[in-house]
Amino acid sequence: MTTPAFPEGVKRCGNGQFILWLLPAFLVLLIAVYAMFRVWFYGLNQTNMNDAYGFAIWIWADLAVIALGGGAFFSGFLAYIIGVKNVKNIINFAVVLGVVCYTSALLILGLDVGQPLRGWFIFWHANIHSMLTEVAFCLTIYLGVLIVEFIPVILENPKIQKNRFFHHMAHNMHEIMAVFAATGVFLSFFHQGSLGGVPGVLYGRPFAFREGLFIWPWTFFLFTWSAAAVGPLFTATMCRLAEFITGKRLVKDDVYRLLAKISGWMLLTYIIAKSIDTIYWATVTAPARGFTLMDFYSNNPAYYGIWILIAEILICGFLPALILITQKGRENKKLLFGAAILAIIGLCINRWVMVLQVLAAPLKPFQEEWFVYSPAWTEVITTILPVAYGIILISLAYRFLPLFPQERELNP
Amino acid sequence: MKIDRRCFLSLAGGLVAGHLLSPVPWKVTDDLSIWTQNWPWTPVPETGPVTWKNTTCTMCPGGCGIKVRIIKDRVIKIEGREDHPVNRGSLCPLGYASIQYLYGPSRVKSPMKRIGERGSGNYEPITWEEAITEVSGKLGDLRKSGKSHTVACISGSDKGTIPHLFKRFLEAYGSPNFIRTPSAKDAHETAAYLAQGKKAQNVGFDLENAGYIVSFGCGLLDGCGSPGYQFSSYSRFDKDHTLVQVEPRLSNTAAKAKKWMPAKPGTDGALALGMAHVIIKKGLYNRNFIENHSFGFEDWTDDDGNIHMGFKGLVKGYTPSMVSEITGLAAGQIESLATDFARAQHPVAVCGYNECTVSSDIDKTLAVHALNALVGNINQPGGMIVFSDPEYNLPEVEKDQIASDGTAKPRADRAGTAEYPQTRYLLNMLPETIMGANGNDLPIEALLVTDANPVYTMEDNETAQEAFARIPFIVNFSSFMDETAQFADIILPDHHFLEGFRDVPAPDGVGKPVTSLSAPVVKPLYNTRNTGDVIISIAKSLGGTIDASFPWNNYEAFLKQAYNDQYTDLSRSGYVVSADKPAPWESAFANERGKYEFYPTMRHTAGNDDKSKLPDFRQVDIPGDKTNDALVLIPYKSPRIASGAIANPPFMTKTIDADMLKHERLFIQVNPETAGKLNLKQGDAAVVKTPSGEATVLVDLFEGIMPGIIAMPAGLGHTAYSKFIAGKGVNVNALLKPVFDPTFGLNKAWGIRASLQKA
Amino acid sequence: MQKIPSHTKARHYGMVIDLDKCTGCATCMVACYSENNVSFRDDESVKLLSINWIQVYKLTNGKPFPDTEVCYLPQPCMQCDGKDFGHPPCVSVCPAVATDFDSPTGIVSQITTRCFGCRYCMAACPYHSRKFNWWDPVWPADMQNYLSPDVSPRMRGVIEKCTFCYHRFQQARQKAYAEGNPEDIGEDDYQTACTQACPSGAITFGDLDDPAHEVYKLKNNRYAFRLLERLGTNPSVYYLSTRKWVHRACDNYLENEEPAAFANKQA
Amino acid sequence: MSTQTENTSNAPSNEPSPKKGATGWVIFAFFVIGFGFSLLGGWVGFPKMLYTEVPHPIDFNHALHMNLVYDGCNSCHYFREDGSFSGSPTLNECRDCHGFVMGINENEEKFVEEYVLQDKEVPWNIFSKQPDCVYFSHAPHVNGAEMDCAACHGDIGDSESLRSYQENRLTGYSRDIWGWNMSRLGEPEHAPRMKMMDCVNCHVEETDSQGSCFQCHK
Repeated sequence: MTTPAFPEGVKRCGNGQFILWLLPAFLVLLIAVYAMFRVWFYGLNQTNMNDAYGFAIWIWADLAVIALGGGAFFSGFLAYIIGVKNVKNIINFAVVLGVVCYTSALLILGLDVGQPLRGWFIFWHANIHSMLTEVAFCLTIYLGVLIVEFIPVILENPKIQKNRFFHHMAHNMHEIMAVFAATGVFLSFFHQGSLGGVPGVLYGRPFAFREGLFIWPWTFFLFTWSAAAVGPLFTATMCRLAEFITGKRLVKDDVYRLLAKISGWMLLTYIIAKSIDTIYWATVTAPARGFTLMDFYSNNPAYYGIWILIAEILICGFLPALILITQKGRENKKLLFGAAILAIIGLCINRWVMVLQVLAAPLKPFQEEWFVYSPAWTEVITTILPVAYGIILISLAYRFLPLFPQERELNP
Repeated sequence: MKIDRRCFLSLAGGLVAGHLLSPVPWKVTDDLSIWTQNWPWTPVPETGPVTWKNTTCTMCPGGCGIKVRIIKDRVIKIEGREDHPVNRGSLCPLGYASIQYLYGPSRVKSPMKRIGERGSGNYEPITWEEAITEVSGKLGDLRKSGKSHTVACISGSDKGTIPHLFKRFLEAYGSPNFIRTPSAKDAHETAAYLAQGKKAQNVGFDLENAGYIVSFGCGLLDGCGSPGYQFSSYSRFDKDHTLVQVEPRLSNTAAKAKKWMPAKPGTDGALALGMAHVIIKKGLYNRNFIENHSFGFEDWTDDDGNIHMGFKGLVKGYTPSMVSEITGLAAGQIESLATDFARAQHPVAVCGYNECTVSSDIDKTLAVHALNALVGNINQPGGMIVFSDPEYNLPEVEKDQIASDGTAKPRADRAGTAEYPQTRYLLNMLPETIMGANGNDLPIEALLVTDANPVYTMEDNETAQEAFARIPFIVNFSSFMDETAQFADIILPDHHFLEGFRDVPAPDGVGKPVTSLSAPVVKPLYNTRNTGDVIISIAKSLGGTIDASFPWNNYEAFLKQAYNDQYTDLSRSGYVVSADKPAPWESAFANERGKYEFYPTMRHTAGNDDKSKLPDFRQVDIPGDKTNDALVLIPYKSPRIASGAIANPPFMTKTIDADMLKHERLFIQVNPETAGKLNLKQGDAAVVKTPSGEATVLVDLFEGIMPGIIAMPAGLGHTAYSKFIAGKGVNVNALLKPVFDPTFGLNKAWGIRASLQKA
Repeated sequence: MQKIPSHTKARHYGMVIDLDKCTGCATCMVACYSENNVSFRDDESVKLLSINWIQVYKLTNGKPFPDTEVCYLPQPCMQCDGKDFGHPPCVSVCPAVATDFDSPTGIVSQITTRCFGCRYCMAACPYHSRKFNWWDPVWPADMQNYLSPDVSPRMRGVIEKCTFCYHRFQQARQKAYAEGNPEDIGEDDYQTACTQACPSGAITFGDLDDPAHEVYKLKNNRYAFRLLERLGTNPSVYYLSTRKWVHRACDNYLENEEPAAFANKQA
Repeated sequence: MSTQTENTSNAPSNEPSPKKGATGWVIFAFFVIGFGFSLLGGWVGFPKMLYTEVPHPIDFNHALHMNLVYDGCNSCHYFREDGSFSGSPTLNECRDCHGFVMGINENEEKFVEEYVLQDKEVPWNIFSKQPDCVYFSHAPHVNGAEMDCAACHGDIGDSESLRSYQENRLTGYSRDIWGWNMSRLGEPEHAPRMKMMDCVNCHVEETDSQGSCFQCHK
């Protein structure tokens, strides 16, 4: 008689097992929330940041998480605007992942300001020239869009579907989803770019500074492009991870291959552009300010060596791109996901370098020392928070919502 | 009518919608942000009418004029006074930061009586009446038992009316033991006495008019002497001015000097003699002065017909090549330095006043004075100026029998005794004397401490502390809870200098006889009293001739009488300059011959030959074992660290560089070459060991220090005051040990042998 | 950058610091703390957590004893004009207009009550002139009594920095208004606390565009240079030194490049 | 997650259960009740909660004093030599006349006994008190722009009694700063309100520029 809570025709584990699975994540979440409140209550002295490292691991986490969450916008773009039908099989999952990433990013941003109660000044007293303002606006609005995209998925829960109002609402929202997706794509192109603009406009920081097009530094376009390239790969990888954990097949392999192919070509074009950008910067932009490339990659606490450039561009750029554009690479699941993971690492390195190495490099020749920073536990745990929170939200979504239209077919 | 879930949902919707259309969320958000902009725990400074008042800073013996910005009754800021003859607008960081002492946590807010162990800082507040009764009761008892001479006073200065009151009190009370803490003054006044014949003279250098300054290790720009005076003179230097700095470490002064001459430490005297050699050989000396106003330049015959070697004969042996060997400087460099010096307009050679090394090598000082005499630059514009303290217009002290007997007793510090007849104060000798006596027969039964912090500033600090611990009764007049105050049985806190009167004569090293007045600019914040008033009260309560010797109702009345008709000027403009010009050569020299004696005939010597009277160069054998302690530790002065009786206020500690202090650890400067041999790297923890003690420090590699020498800043390692200075770094005095000159008793040690090992 | 009010004369305040004169005594730092209500903590030895509006750096030529030379470099906020007089690196990045370029004076403002502590400006500033209040300031004992009402004390979580003692300009302007000549603000009427405090007379302050002011002459000195000038920040603080190694230590040069003052000459 | 329970039920029915619920009108009525409650609470109750009436230490009769002094407001509220403005008079200025009780009224008696004789400054409530970060100078406004006192402070000089002072419980500032009207629409009740935008609007009108941040902040 009672309406089932689970999506139609799929199997889910027992409640006990489900709770047990979530327990560690909840534990991490709990500690992270404690750390969050410490930071809010006592202030940013609870972190290891200092006047040289005003931006640190949190900003990196923001940039990385938003770029990876970019899978949502680019899949949306492919599914709703280009009309690549097959992508629809993973779009719901991409949206959930996007919601996780974007809410986490906003939360961390809220944590990262010295005066959280004045945080709304960024909207009310906005400085339209600031990349951060652009980020805040687009991020907030796009999160709104994502939630709108997420709602119909929630509404598809059988229990909610029973309500006629919600049933119709879900139906109608599906109809207009393309409009939202388009809005989201537009916003996303912008804020991914703005995030790239954040370091790119810093003309006082020759390591980050890039020349560009009108008001937009090249990093603006590179960040968008890289997010579009790697975001779907992240979605695919997470989906594969979900398959591994549930022990079920959730999407058909051709979906993975399709995403991999698109991403592969995106990645290839991105990494070529990135290489050109790096070469131009190393031979024109930086020398004009008295720096050579190696000034930024040597004579410092080991971890900022030239290897970082090799890792980012060659090993985590060209290599996965080449794997993904070849059919053989895509056919082999291990190669495909290996390449995807490399690309994800490459993206994270890029975001790390553009925030932390920028601040680590000394500028005044009389201060030869590189600035060293290691995050405090409060920073680390709150950076892990999105993972724990993601596990919980995705598990709940997977359990109660029809995220994968192909699941029933694949697991008869 | 049916009410179901949807009704409640609808109600909630209505509530939310209405809420959003009401001012509540918006106004609360706005007001919350305004709340964060004005957090109740963020202070809001009160506004009011602004006034500026002039007074004089007394944080160090520099005597700088200051102007104080006051809003209502709050002191907001201190700045240098442009129209003051000492500092002419310049002021050091301590002067600026002294405002923090006025309101700071280390103030003693009322008279205190010790209830805990010595040094524990456990005190209970008492009333002034109780405090004065207790002190005068104790002093009265000692006097009655015939022990009046066992009362001593340690003062940071012997200039001005407050030290004068103490001296007067001891005289009426019956004790010879007024002791000034050691400083560069000791050597200068002794040298001036030996060469020029007048006791207790002030020796200053007219840096504002000097054209060529050779500084023998004098921290002119490192905060020594009168920083305001020295900085303001330096600020007026142009390209025609030359400053040459002689010292083994690239100090701030050396960095700013036109030429830095890194002579081996302790060889300054030889360099001065070497310069004299060149000047005499080239005939560049002032003939008028040498021929008409000096004695002992050439060899001379005494009344008994004995021929004595003159100064010229002495320096004959100090050829540039020989001096080069001693100092490590190139012979050519020494020669050109001497030539440039002698040929320059207004050349002056300065030494001493390097607050951190209170070494008082009398030979070196005499040699440097002789250099000034050679070029005829004594009491001349831009030269070495010698002048007396202002004379006070006061009635004679009335003495009863006890007072006469007591003052006639030998001093506890042995100064002025047959042993050390030419020295006035020898605080460094006191610990030894106290430790040597048995418990029933202590040379000091009661000690008064004013403007001094000997428990911190004395070398061989541990012994000094043990000695102070043996003194049964210590009274301290400090405004602040310093190390010595923590040893006291009774603290009778003085006002902060912005709250009370006091005169400031003869600032250290200043080349003109300026006396300034420190006058209150704010009402006393706490239950403190001017030390002058307290001494008068104690004298009054002791009664008899002591009372009769203090016929004033309060300190202000005493001050007015002391300065007599000068007081009006002093209080109106804040300072008086007692003479426009220093004494001319004709009347300057008060010895038998009325001449500057290159051969100090009055010098009381251990040996009997000429060389022991003439300022010959004698290598000081600094403490320590040459083989085990291969390095030499020297203290250095930083303008960012107050190293005298007063510790750093928080603002100054905030300016200390990261290569000087890291949390509670102090950095020791080591030449990279030396460090390489010791296998030490930048930032390594290391243990420095000297015959006096050891400390854990961090290594700072500094190219600007002579290999083999290691240097530590003076003024850290405090244990008292407040958490803003206590427990930071190491007190370098605890690692040093004095070496007493056999004839003068002064400490001659400029450093100490040490070892440095990785911790 | 905002419009200059119709009745206001445009000035361009700047500073020239003679490094050959500076002794590194830190009086400027202390005078600044006192003038601007700068807070302090019991451990100030970690300089990246220590609030200093002007900081004196120690430079060495790196040569071994006895050829070693030391130079001290006091560094306030450079009050950069940035590109086209009005776009300093920090101003355009602030998301909430908490810092702006004050066109009538050329001074970069910092409004701590508007700031919400995102620290983007700190990342943008190559000089580390911007300091963050990691803690709530505390003035122990009765020290609150010395706080000046001219400069508002800051609270935890905001950026603060040197303002060229703007309140002194406000006072000078107020006095000029009271005397009926609002535009009559002379060189002596407005000087920063550090300029006044420098006991060696190493700092000069005034209107860089006014030929009657001392700084106008000094900035055109052959040996005048600016810190990290090649980044294009266009600072309003000039330095003077006749020593080449000091010039080299204050900006980045490729191996074959020479500082401008020494470009055509052996030095 | 290998064990799985069978999802026993079939597809959810598309038809909502035919059970009778509340009618649309009733639901709407609930909405209106909620809406009205919030609206009323927000506009009427909230200001009462947010602001609290702070009594004046003593009442002051401006009109009476204006009749006795020669130079209008300037007699007691004057410019100092450095161009700064004195604000409220201090005891020293009042003492000239009120050195002892003149017996004019209870307020005067209270003033002399509780403040003058005890040498205690009166903690006046300042209607126009701005946050600490605001730098306001009277000189440019009075001397430069030739504004009347009343232009900002209203007709307080003619008042016989001090008007009510309400303090914002969150911010600690006078209600006059925000303006008495909760919506900030329409005319102010007593004197021009003084939030930042109020200053800015006037500056834009009068000088064609809102000015830079530092013009009015410290």
